[in-house]
Amino acid sequence: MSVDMRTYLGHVELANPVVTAAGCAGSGAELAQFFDLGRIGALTTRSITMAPRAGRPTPRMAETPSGLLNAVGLQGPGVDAFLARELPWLAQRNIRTVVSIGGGTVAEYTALARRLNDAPGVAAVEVNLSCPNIEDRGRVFARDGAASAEVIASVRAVMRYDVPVVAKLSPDTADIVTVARACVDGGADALSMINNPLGMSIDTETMLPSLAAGTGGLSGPAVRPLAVRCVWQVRAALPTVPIIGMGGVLTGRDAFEFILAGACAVAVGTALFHDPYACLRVLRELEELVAARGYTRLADVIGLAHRPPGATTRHRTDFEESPL
Amino acid sequence: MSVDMRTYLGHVELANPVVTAAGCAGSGAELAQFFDLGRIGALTTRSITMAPRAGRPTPRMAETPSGLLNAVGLQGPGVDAFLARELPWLAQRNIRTVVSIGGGTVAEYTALARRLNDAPGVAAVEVNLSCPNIEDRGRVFARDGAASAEVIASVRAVMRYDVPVVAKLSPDTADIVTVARACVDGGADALSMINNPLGMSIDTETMLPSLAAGTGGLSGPAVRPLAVRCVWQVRAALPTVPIIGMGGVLTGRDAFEFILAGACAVAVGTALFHDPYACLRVLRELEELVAARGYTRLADVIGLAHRPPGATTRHRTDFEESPL
Amino acid sequence: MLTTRQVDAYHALTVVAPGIVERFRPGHFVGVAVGGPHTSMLTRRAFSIHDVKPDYGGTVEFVFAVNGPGTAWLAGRRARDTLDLVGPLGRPFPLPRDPVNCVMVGGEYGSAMLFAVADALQRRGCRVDFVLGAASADRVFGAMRARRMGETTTLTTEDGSLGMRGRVTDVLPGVIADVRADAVYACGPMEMLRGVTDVAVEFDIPVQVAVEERMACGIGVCMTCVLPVIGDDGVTRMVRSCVEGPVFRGERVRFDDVGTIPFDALGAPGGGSRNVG
Amino acid sequence: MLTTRQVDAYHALTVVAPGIVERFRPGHFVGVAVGGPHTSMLTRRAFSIHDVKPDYGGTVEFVFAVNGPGTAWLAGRRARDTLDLVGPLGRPFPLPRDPVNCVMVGGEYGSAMLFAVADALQRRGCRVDFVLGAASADRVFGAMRARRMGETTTLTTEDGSLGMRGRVTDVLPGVIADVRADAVYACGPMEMLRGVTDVAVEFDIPVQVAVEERMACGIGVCMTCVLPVIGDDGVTRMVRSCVEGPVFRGERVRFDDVGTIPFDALGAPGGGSRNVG
Ligand SMILES: Cc1cc2nc3c(=O)[nH]c(=O)nc-3n(C[C@H](O)[C@H](O)[C@H](O)COP(=O)(O)OP(=O)(O)OC[C@H]3O[C@@H](n4cnc5c(N)ncnc54)[C@H](O)[C@@H]3O)c2cc1C
Ligand SMILES: Cc1cc2nc3c(=O)[nH]c(=O)nc-3n(C[C@H](O)[C@H](O)[C@H](O)COP(=O)(O)OP(=O)(O)OC[C@H]3O[C@@H](n4cnc5c(N)ncnc54)[C@H](O)[C@@H]3O)c2cc1C
Ligand SMILES: Cc1cc2nc3c(=O)[nH]c(=O)nc-3n(C[C@H](O)[C@H](O)[C@H](O)COP(=O)(O)O)c2cc1C
Ligand SMILES: Cc1cc2nc3c(=O)[nH]c(=O)nc-3n(C[C@H](O)[C@H](O)[C@H](O)COP(=O)(O)O)c2cc1C
Ligand code: FES
Ligand code: FES
Repeated sequence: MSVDMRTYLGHVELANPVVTAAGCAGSGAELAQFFDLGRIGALTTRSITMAPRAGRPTPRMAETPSGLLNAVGLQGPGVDAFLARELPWLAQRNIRTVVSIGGGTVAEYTALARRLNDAPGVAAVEVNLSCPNIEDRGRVFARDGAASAEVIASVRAVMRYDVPVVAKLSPDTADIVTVARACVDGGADALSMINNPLGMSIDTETMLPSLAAGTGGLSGPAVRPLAVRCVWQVRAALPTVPIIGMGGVLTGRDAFEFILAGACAVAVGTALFHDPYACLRVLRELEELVAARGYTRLADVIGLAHRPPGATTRHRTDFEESPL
Repeated sequence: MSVDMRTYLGHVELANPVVTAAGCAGSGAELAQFFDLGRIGALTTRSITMAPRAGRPTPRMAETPSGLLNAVGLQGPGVDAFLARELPWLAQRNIRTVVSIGGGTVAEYTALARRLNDAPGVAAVEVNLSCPNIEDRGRVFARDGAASAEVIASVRAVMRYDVPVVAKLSPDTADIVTVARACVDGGADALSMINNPLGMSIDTETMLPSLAAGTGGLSGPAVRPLAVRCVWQVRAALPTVPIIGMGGVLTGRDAFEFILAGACAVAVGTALFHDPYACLRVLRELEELVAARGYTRLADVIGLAHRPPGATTRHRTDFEESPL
Repeated sequence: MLTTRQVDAYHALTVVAPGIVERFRPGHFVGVAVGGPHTSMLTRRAFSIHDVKPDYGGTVEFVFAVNGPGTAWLAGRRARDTLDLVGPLGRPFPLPRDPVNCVMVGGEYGSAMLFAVADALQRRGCRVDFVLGAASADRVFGAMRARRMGETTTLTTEDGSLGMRGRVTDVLPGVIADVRADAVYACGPMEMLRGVTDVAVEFDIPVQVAVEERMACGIGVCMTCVLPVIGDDGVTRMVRSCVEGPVFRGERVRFDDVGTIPFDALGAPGGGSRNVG
Repeated sequence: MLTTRQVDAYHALTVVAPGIVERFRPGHFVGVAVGGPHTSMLTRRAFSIHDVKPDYGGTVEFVFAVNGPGTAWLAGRRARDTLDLVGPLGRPFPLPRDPVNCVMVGGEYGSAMLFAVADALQRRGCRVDFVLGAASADRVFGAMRARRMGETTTLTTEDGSLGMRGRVTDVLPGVIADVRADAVYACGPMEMLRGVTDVAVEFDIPVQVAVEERMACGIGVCMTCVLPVIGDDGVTRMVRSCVEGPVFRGERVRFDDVGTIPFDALGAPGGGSRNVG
C-alpha cells in the first residue's frame, strides 16, 4: 500500500515531508553525489548572509551524549555568490529549495529578502531568527516575540506573495508559543523549529571550553524531546499553521514523532553527518510506518497525537479516497 | 596526593562538592541501603510541598536518547509528614540536608520556609522555581526574573539568617543570567542549575504522548551541554555567587566539567537511577582527576575554564599551602 | 555472563552473580544495564528472576521477550559477555506458614518467576497447581516444568494452539474449585492480574500478584513506578511498585484506576496545581 | 569486518569493503561509525586508509591509536564483527607525472597512509625515501615496511628509543640534500606538518601535506573542519579539510593561523556579528 506523502507549506506543495535542515546540506552539490536531491521534499540552504562570512575559529565541533555542539558561525559565500552560483545550480536541477537567511539587523534580513525576490527557484524563505541582534546588545532575535515579529513582518512585506515566509524558532525562550504567535501575527506563513539551543562542553584535559567559540548550538537526538515538545505546544495553540519539525531526526520513527506532534514536514540535519543517505532512508521508513498503521495519506496523521487518549483513530482506509 | 575537597554554600561548609539532586534520592533511606550518606557533601530532598501530593498519573517516565523524561508531579507526603519523619531520620544520622521546597504561590513558598525555620538539620533551603504560578495562569516562576525574585525575597525574609537560600533555575527562559541576577538581587545566597527543561516524546505505536502528563522534564546526559552553558554564563556574570551545577552527571569527568565551568558543588540525579553508588564513584573519580592535574584543593579549580586560552594554570603545588 | 538460550518466543540469560543469589527470595527482580558503554539508553531494564543455581558461586537466570531496543540488545549477547546487574530488588512473595493449596497463575513471561515460588511452597508442604496462559503456544513459558512440578497444570492460549482456547481467567474458577485452593499467586499482564484477582475475591481466598509498571530506578528513589493501592488504614496511596511491590495483595490494588490518580487517593489534586518536577 | 591486529601502540582493522577499494586512491580516508546501535556517539571517526587488498572482493585496512571513547570502542572489536564505513573520502595525493625523487615524512600513525602513496610513486618510477618519527619507539608506525620499500629510511624518536633522538624536521634537511629530493609527502601532527613545510620551502621543493582537523561529517556539509588556506588567487579562505583536503600543498596552509580566522581571510569578521548557527 502506497501512501500519499504530499504536504504543503502554505500554498507550496512538497512531494514529501522530508527536507534537509538549514546549514546541514552544504551547497547541495556535496549530497548530490550520494542521492538525487529531487527525491526529497526540499533542500534547505545554509543561512545566507549579505556579505561572505569566514565563520568562527576551530575547533567548531564537539560531540556530547547523543548530541553535537557546533559553532560554525554561518560561514558562507554571501548572497551575491549564492545567487550567482549555488541557487542556479539547484534551480537547474529542479531541486525544490528553501532559502534560509540570516542577518544582524532587521534591515539586513529585509535586504536579503529583496535580493531573493527576483531569483528563480526559491520555493520558500526560511528566516533564521537565531542570529544576534546587533542593535540590541547581541540578544538573539528568536528569544523574543517582538523582535522576531519585526523581522518577519519586514521580510514578508518585501517578499513575493507566492513565496511562503517560514519563521525558524529557537527553544531558548521563555515561551515558544508566544514567539510563534508573534511571528504568525507578523505574517509568517509557516514555522520551523527547533534551531539549536545554546550549549557548551569543557575539555577536562585542557580545562578549557571544547569549542573555540566557547558556546555552540546543540543538535542531534539529545534535543529531540525539546523539539517535539515545541512542535506539540505550537500545534496545540496554532493548529492551522504549517510547521517544519526538526531536531535529532535519525530514523523514520523519529520523523513520525514530529508528524504526530503536528509537523507537516520534517527536516533532517545532524543525521546527514552520519549517514549521507539519511533523507531517503527516513522518508522510506516514515512511509512504511504510516502505511503499517493503515493510513494512505500523510495528511491524515499530522498532529494525530493531539486526539484525546480514548479517541479511536480514523483509518483513512475506512473511507473512499476523495480526489484531492 | 589527597585533595582538599571542602566547598562552601555561603557560610555552610560541605565536606565535598558531591550532592544528590532534588527528587532523585527519595527520602534518603532508600539510598542509605547502598552507602553511607554521611560521606557525600549533602543530600537534597525532593521538593517538599505544604500538602501531601499524589503526583501525576502513570506512565511517568520515558527514555529518550541519553535522556529521561519524567512527570512525577512532586509526589510527596507534605511538609508535616516530612518534618515528623523524614527530616528527623536524616538529622539523627548527621546527614547534611538541603531541603528543596516547591509551591504554587509566593505565600506557599513563604509558609514552607517558615515551617522549616525551627526544624533542626536544615543545612540549606533550595527553592524549586520550576513550579507553575497558580496566580499567573500557571506560568512557571523560573521563566521570569521578577517572579523568581519575588519568591526568593519572601523566602529569604523569613528564613533564619544562617540557613542559605539557594535558587534553583531552569534553562527554559530567554536569558538565564537575567533570572540568576534577579534571584541574587532578591537575596539568594547561592544558585542551583539546571532543573529539567520541558520535553516530550510520542509513542509511535499508540500514536499518543509517552507520558500520561503529555510533557515532562528532561534529565540525563542529553541536557548536560545546556547545563554547563548555564553554569558558565552565570559564573561569568556573577563570579562570586556559589553555584550548584547539575544535569547529566554520570562520572567524575562530568562533575569536573561543571566545576571548571564555575560550580562549587555538583548534584547527581538521574545517574542514581542507574547506579545507586553513583555519588561516591563520582566523588572518587573527581578527586582523582583534580589530583592528576596537580591541584591539592578543589577551590583552586572552580571556574578555571574561564581563564583566557593562553593563560597558564597555576598549580597549587607550586605554592606553600596557606592554612585555611 | 555465562550462557544464553532461546526458549520458544523467549530468551533466557544466565549470569554469574553470587551477591544476588545469596539474598534471593522468590519474587525478586534484577535491574539490568543495557547497551554497553556509551549507550544512549540510560535506564536499567527490570526482569524477574526465573531461577538461581549454586554453580560458579551462584547464577541468576531471567527470561525475556524482545520488546524494544534494550531487550533487542540483550538478545544479542553472547556467551561470556559480561552484564551489569543490580539486585535482588523488590519485595518477594510472602509465603504461608501452613501447608496450604496454592494455584500459580502465569501469563506470558510472567510464568517465569513462579517456579521459584512454587518450589518454596512445596518445600513447606504446600500443594501446587499451575495455570499458564498466553496468546499462542510459543508464548506460554514453562509448560514442561509446570507439568513436572505441579499436581495439575492447565494451559490456555488465545488462539487455541496449546491447551484450552481462551484466557487463564476462563479456567481458573474450575481449578480453584477442583483443588480446593487456599491461595493464588499470579504474575502476568495487568489485565490478567485484574481478572485473577476478581476470581480469587469471588472465592474469598487471598491472592498475591506481581505487577509490572514502568520503572526508571527500581530502588525506590524516582517515584515513576507508582500505582494506587489501598493501605491497611483503608486509604489509597500512590505506592512504588519497585520497593513496596512488585508483589501486592491483589484486592488491595485498584486495577481499574491504574494509570490515573483516583480522586480519593492521598494527595490527589484538588487545587489543580501542576508541576514539571 | 575481517581481522584485527595490534602493532605496537596501534590497532589495525581490516574490513571487507569492495565499494571503497574500487575507488581508492592514496590519501583517501574513511568515516567509521562507532559505538554500535543506540550509541550516544553521533559522529563518524576519520581514519586514513593504510592499505587495500583484493581479498574477499576488496579489503581496507586502517591503523589507529586509542584516543577517546570512539577509538576505545573500535579497539574492542573482534574478528567477524561488522563495521559501518563511509568512503573513500577526501582528495587523494596528487602524483607527479615524471619519475622524481620523493621523501615520505610520517609522524606517529600518520605514517600509515604513506605506504600506498609510496607504492603509487614507485610504480611511476619515482625514488622513495622515508623519514618516520614519533615520541617513542612503539609509536613509530611502519618502520619495517619503510625499510623494505624505501631507498633509505631515517627514524627519529623524541626519547631516543629508536633511530635518532629528535624530530623528523631535525633530520629532514639532511635527507632532502642527500637524496636530492624533488618533492615531499607528509602526514602527521599539525606541528610536524608545519615544520616539514618550512623545510621544503627552504629547499624550494613542493610539499604535499595531509592535515587533520576535527570533522563532524567528512563529506563537506557541516563546515566544522576548516582551516585557512591560500588560494590560487592569493586570497585566504577557510576551506574544508574533508573535501578540499585533507591533502594540501604545504605552503598554501597558514599553519600559524590554524584555529583562528586570519583577519585577511575572505569574510573575516569586521562588523563583529556573531552567530549561533
Ligand atoms: C518488576 C518487573 C519485572 C519484569 N520482568 C520481566 C521478565 O521477567 N521478562 C520480560 O520479558 N520482561 C519483564 N519485565 C518487562 C521488561 O522490563 C520490559 O520488557 C523491558 O524493560 C523493555 O525494555 P526495552 O528496551 O526492550 O523496551 P522499551 O519500550 O524501549 O523501553 C523503554 C523504557 O521503558 C521501560 N519499559 C518498557 N516496557 C516496560 C515494561 N513492560 N515494564 C517496565 N518497564 C518497561 C524500560 O525499562 C525502559 O526504561 C518486567 C518489568 C518489571 C517492572
Ligand atoms: C582525515 C583524518 C584522518 C585520520 N586518520 C587517522 C588514522 O589513520 N589513525 C588514527 O589513529 N587517527 C586518525 N585520525 C584521528 C582520528 O579521527 C581521531 O583519533 C578519532 O576521531 C578520535 O575519536 P575518539 O572517539 O577516540 O576521541 P574523542 O576525542 O572522544 O572524539 C570526539 C570527537 O572528536 C573528533 N576528534 C577527536 N580527535 C580528533 C582528531 N585528532 N582528528 C579528527 N577528529 C577528531 C572525533 O571524530 C569525534 O567526533 C584522523 C583524523 C582525520 C581528520
Ligand atoms: C553544523 C550545523 C550548522 C547549522 N547551520 C544552520 C544555519 O545556517 N541556519 C539555521 O537556521 N540552522 C542551522 N543549523 C540548525 C539546523 O538547521 C537544525 O535546526 C538543528 O540542527 C536541529 O536539527 P538536527 O538535530 O537534525 O541537526 C545548523 C546545525 C548544524 C548541526
Ligand atoms: C525523577 C525526577 C524527579 C525530580 N524531582 C525534582 C524535584 O522534586 N525538585 C527539583 O527541584 N528538581 C527535581 N528534579 C530535577 C533534578 O533535581 C535535576 O535538577 C535534574 O534532573 C538534572 O540532573 P540529572 O540530569 O543529574 O538528573 C527531578 C528529576 C528527576 C529525574
Ligand atoms: S522505579 Fe524508581 S521508585 Fe520505583
Ligand atoms: S567534516 Fe563536515 S565539512 Fe568537513
